Amino acid sequence: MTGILQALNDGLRHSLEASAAVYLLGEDILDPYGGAFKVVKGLSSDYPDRVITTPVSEAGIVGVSVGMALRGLRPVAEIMFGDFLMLAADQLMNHAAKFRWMSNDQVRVPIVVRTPMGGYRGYGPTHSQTLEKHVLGTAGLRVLAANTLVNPGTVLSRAILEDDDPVLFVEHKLLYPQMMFSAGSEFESHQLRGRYPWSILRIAGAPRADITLATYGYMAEIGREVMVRLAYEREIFVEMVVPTQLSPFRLDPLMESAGRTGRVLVLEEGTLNLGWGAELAARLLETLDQDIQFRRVAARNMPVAAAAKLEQHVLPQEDDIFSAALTLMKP
Amino acid sequence: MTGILQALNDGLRHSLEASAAVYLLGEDILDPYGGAFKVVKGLSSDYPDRVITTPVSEAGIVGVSVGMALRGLRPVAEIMFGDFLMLAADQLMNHAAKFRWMSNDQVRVPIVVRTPMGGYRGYGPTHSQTLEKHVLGTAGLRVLAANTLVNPGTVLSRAILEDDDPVLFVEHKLLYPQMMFSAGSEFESHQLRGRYPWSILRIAGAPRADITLATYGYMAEIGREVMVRLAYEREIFVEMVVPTQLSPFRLDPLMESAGRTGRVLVLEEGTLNLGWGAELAARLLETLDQDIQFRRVAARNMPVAAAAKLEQHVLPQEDDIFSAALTLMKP
Amino acid sequence: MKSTPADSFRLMLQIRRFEERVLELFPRGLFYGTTHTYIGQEANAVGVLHWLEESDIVVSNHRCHGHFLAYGGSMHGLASELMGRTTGICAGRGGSQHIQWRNFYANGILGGTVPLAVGMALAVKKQSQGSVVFSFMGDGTLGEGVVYESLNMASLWELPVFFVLENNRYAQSTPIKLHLAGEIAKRFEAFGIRTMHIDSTDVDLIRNTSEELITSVRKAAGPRALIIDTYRFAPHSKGDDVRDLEEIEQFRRKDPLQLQAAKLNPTTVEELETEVMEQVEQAFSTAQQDPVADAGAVTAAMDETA
Amino acid sequence: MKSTPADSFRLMLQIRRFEERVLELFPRGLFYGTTHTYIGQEANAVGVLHWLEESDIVVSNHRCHGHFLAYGGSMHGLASELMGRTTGICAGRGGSQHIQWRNFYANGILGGTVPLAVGMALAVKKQSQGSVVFSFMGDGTLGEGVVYESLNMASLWELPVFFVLENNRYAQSTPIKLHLAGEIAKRFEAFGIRTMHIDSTDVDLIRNTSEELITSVRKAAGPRALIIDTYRFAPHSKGDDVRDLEEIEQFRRKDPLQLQAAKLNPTTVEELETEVMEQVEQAFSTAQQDPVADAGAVTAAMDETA
Ligand SMILES: Cc1ncc(C[n+]2csc(CCOP(=O)(O)OP(=O)(O)O)c2C)c(N)n1
Ligand SMILES: Cc1ncc(C[n+]2csc(CCOP(=O)(O)OP(=O)(O)O)c2C)c(N)n1
Ligand SMILES: [Mg+2]
Ligand SMILES: [Mg+2]
Repeated sequence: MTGILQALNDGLRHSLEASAAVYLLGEDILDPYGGAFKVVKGLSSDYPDRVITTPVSEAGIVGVSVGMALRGLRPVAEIMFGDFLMLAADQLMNHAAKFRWMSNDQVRVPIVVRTPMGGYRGYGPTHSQTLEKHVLGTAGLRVLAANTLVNPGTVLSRAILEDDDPVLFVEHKLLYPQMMFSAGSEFESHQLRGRYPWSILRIAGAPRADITLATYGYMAEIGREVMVRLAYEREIFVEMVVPTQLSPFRLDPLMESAGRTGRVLVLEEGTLNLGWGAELAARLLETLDQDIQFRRVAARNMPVAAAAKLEQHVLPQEDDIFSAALTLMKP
Repeated sequence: MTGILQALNDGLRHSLEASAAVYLLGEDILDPYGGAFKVVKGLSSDYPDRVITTPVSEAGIVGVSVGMALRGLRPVAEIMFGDFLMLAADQLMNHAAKFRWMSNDQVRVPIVVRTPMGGYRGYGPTHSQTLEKHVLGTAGLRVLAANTLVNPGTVLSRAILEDDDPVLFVEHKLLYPQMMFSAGSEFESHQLRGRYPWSILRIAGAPRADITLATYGYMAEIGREVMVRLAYEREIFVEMVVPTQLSPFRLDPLMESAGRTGRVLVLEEGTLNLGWGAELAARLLETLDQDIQFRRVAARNMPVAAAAKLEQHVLPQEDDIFSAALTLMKP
Repeated sequence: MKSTPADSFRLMLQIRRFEERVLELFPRGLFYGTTHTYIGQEANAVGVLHWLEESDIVVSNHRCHGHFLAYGGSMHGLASELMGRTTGICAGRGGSQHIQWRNFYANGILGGTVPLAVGMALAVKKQSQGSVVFSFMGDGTLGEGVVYESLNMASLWELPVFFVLENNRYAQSTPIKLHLAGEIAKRFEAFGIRTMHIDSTDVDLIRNTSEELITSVRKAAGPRALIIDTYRFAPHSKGDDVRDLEEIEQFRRKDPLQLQAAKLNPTTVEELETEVMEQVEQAFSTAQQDPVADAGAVTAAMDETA
Repeated sequence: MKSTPADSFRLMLQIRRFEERVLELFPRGLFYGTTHTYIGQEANAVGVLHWLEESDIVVSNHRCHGHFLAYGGSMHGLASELMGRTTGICAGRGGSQHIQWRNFYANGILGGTVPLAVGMALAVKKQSQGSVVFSFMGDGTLGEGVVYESLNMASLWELPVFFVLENNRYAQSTPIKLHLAGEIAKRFEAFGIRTMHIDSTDVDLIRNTSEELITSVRKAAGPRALIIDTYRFAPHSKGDDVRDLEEIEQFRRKDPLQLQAAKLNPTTVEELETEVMEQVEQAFSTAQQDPVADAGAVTAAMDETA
């Protein structure tokens, strides 16, 4: 079984190996340190010319990457914490995402910006956020989120090697120590093909699902726990539908699942308002004729506190999801 | 009749007059130039010590404003074009919006950041955007949008003088030359009280509305035109519901209207995906029991082109809204 | 040396007449949007880009027409872009501030293009291409933080980038004394970047001064910067000028075109005037007859498939 | 002069023992999250903040414990904050990097606090308050663009801000030669800010060197900067140290506490050790018994009414 940290590291290594155009940039990414979360560990030793440690300059790092990409390279930038992404927001939105289209398709910007979002670690208000919702829906920028259901190393190397558009690749601090999911006897797992595959997870041998659980990234780990509890404690069967690509929004598998179950539970770690699931709601309302029960579980509308119990209060917990599912089942 | 530019200028002047704590900061805001869009014209002559022209440093301007606010002042920062807001995104999200809560409410950050969004002027991809959707749903940050239905000068001066939380105040380049709306004989207009009032607009003497038009800011101008066309050409009656506050999301008047009409048409100038209206969709799905027909009209998922016809293709037009309304009415 | 004094004059004149035409046509509704003309600053781009080699890269800013024409861009392509024609360099998508052609790039976000230039220089260095990246910016752009992030990396990694700082003494309406503290040259030197500073509108002097700096950059000696004190004669964009008329008049006495014309035979000057006026006419009239860019050729901002 | 050499020693010792306690308790699970200790750099905050007056303001960063204690913050309040107790300075909301108390402010976004400090200095100046704003940052933070936007405004507007650049020669794991080009002092001087640079861990020297600079700031002469070459003895945060052991050892020979202890009577040193150890014990044991911060006292991030 592969761990996620290793899978990501493998994905980067594979990319460096496969193409001389691939470069890694980021703060503190040289060995022996190997990056704050060790995702790039070992790579600077093996590719010293193509792993470039940078000053503490998030906007600059992304801007430099865009420049490299415009000149034929395929840079991968690491932003140490997702919380710092907003420092590079202008570079992402007004440069990376625009050059292709505004140049009348004369150029491409194949960069990947990797960054770990997320809390549950007590790092406090500026080191625990889930901020990707703020860049979703940007024309010209793809946003992916790693999860354990689809090898994130494979996804990452596809984004690096095959995708000619800029990609924000969202990781999660708590994903790193996880193992790749294997369905075992408890689950049935199903992947939809594509460069950035979807996963659909069901309890093995379960009847038709009652609820569609729409979630992504690390939240799928929590979602999985709750699926089991709901099945065994309440005989409520959940179908968890997990995209790898968050933006552009291509939500067909979710719409289909929602059509089957009639109930949608969205789970997100960011604050609730105008999160990824809101676009799902809009699409459901726009396109489905049938009645849909819909609930969201997400962070409370406040910063992520440092203290354990407070952080717990702010971020979504298993119990919140469990009760939301029960509410959804009420006639 | 007051023009919007004048109303905003009056609101700033009133604020400067009312409180010695009020300061204006921004690029090129001194007389005789008076700011790129002239909103601050005349104020530096009358309040030379409190109108401070800055270097071209958007992040710095917002950061300096946060610092001033933390020390008891009430700064108002102008970002010349809304397109440049992302340069200050970190200051808005990780500083302005967080200090109050993360200090355990020991401090407040009463800043107002004003900026004109919007296209229809041929300014091209980096000077025509509607980017506020990217900061909506930020805990601790209020986002307001000026419109002609509620005196934007009054709203602005309330934000400056009365609001102790950080406010992003969204203007629009095409709003400046508009006149304050007056209902005349054609419309019935209705305001909901509050610091940041809602407006509800109906065609005078119209029967029960068929459609709720949910929109804000400059789009309400276009919405109004379409209301008239729909009423006179098709006898379709629209109730336009316009919030001044976009975030935090307090959508009750919209939910009520939607409950009455059963049909919601969202109109936004930004790109469609995960725009303001998506949160409305989520709330509708979460809370309304009845069947709702829902459509959104927004910019296409691409940058705003410079060329007139291309820009027109990208940005929402009257006809798009008109046809969306017709679609909504289909049984 | 590629060009004679007459060549430089011709190029400056092309820029000048082109830009004058733009300002003249704007009120007539032939364009849409806005523009920032290069009138008065022609000697900078023409002088510096004299040393341009085929594989070199130019990263420009909002005031890009002059850079573009000096780079070798076509007047017709630019005129079409401004008029929103399908024949525009970016088929009307970009407009005045957002142009891209061969190794020429511009964007309307001040400062935002400077890290791009540094990244391009990194690509050049890593691929051992020996090209020089020319990065143009104005005095006002020194307000943007990302510029310093870029200078640091350029110097730290000894990248082949040549920073050209056109100090026209204003950021939009704001005189330099109200937006810039300290000395411009030191802003670059603080990052270990060798910098020269000249106050001149003489294209030959600018060309000669930049030669040695550009040669060092090309020899992989790391970044260099040239600060050129200059002046724009026209408004910041269209009609928004609040500068002192006497000040403008004074600087007009150092008009780079007049300086250069004085070095030439008056008949040559006259001939060049005629030649260039025709070219400009031709560019705009052709552009005006070109098809208007419309939704027909619109593509997606990206590959949307998942 | 407010303090004796023994006072400075005591304060440095408080910081040292407090921080050692933090590092010791971390693996025992008493805290949650992360921390950045000030061990080795104590002389900076203690030396510089010697000149602190009541209405002065301190703007700190991720490595804020030492600044906070030197500012006069309580060990108990800080220990409680780190342990997530209701008695924490911010009742557990902020944690190690985000503390706020009286005129002391910190945030965990590198560089982001520098414009805040400048804005505070602008408020001071406009309100004629005569206070000094102390703005602390590290060498690595010079990578952030907003720092330069801030230096420019501070200098342009002649604001009463004193920049203290603690150069501990590393940004996290990255040695300065890999993250910084040119010279640190010039980064400030480029903006017309008078700057001094010392390489010392002697608290008395730091105090004396900063006196004149701070006095000028207080006299409204505009911003000043002091660069202090220093070293941290402990890891960047908890266990993440990849520096050369010999290098650490070498710098340990210039331990500011030892330097200062050598100036004191050994009995005084011993007495102070006992006194401080007790204070630290007390702070942590009280904190540990304080109520755990939970959802009970949670308020909204803002007034949500429309
Ligand atoms: C990020 C950003 N902020 C502000 C502007 C608006 N703006 C356009 S040009 C300009 C002044 C630029 O001054 P300078 O860099 O000296 O160039 P110049 O116009 O003098 O050539 C400003 C403020 C912008 N385009 N981008
Ligand atoms: C904007 C931002 N980028 C990156 C980080 C992660 N980070 C925390 S401390 C640090 C190194 C800071 O170096 P320096 O400024 O020299 O301070 P020191 O830690 O040495 O005291 C980094 C990169 C951060 N907190 N904020
Ligand atoms: Mg200028
Ligand atoms: Mg350091």
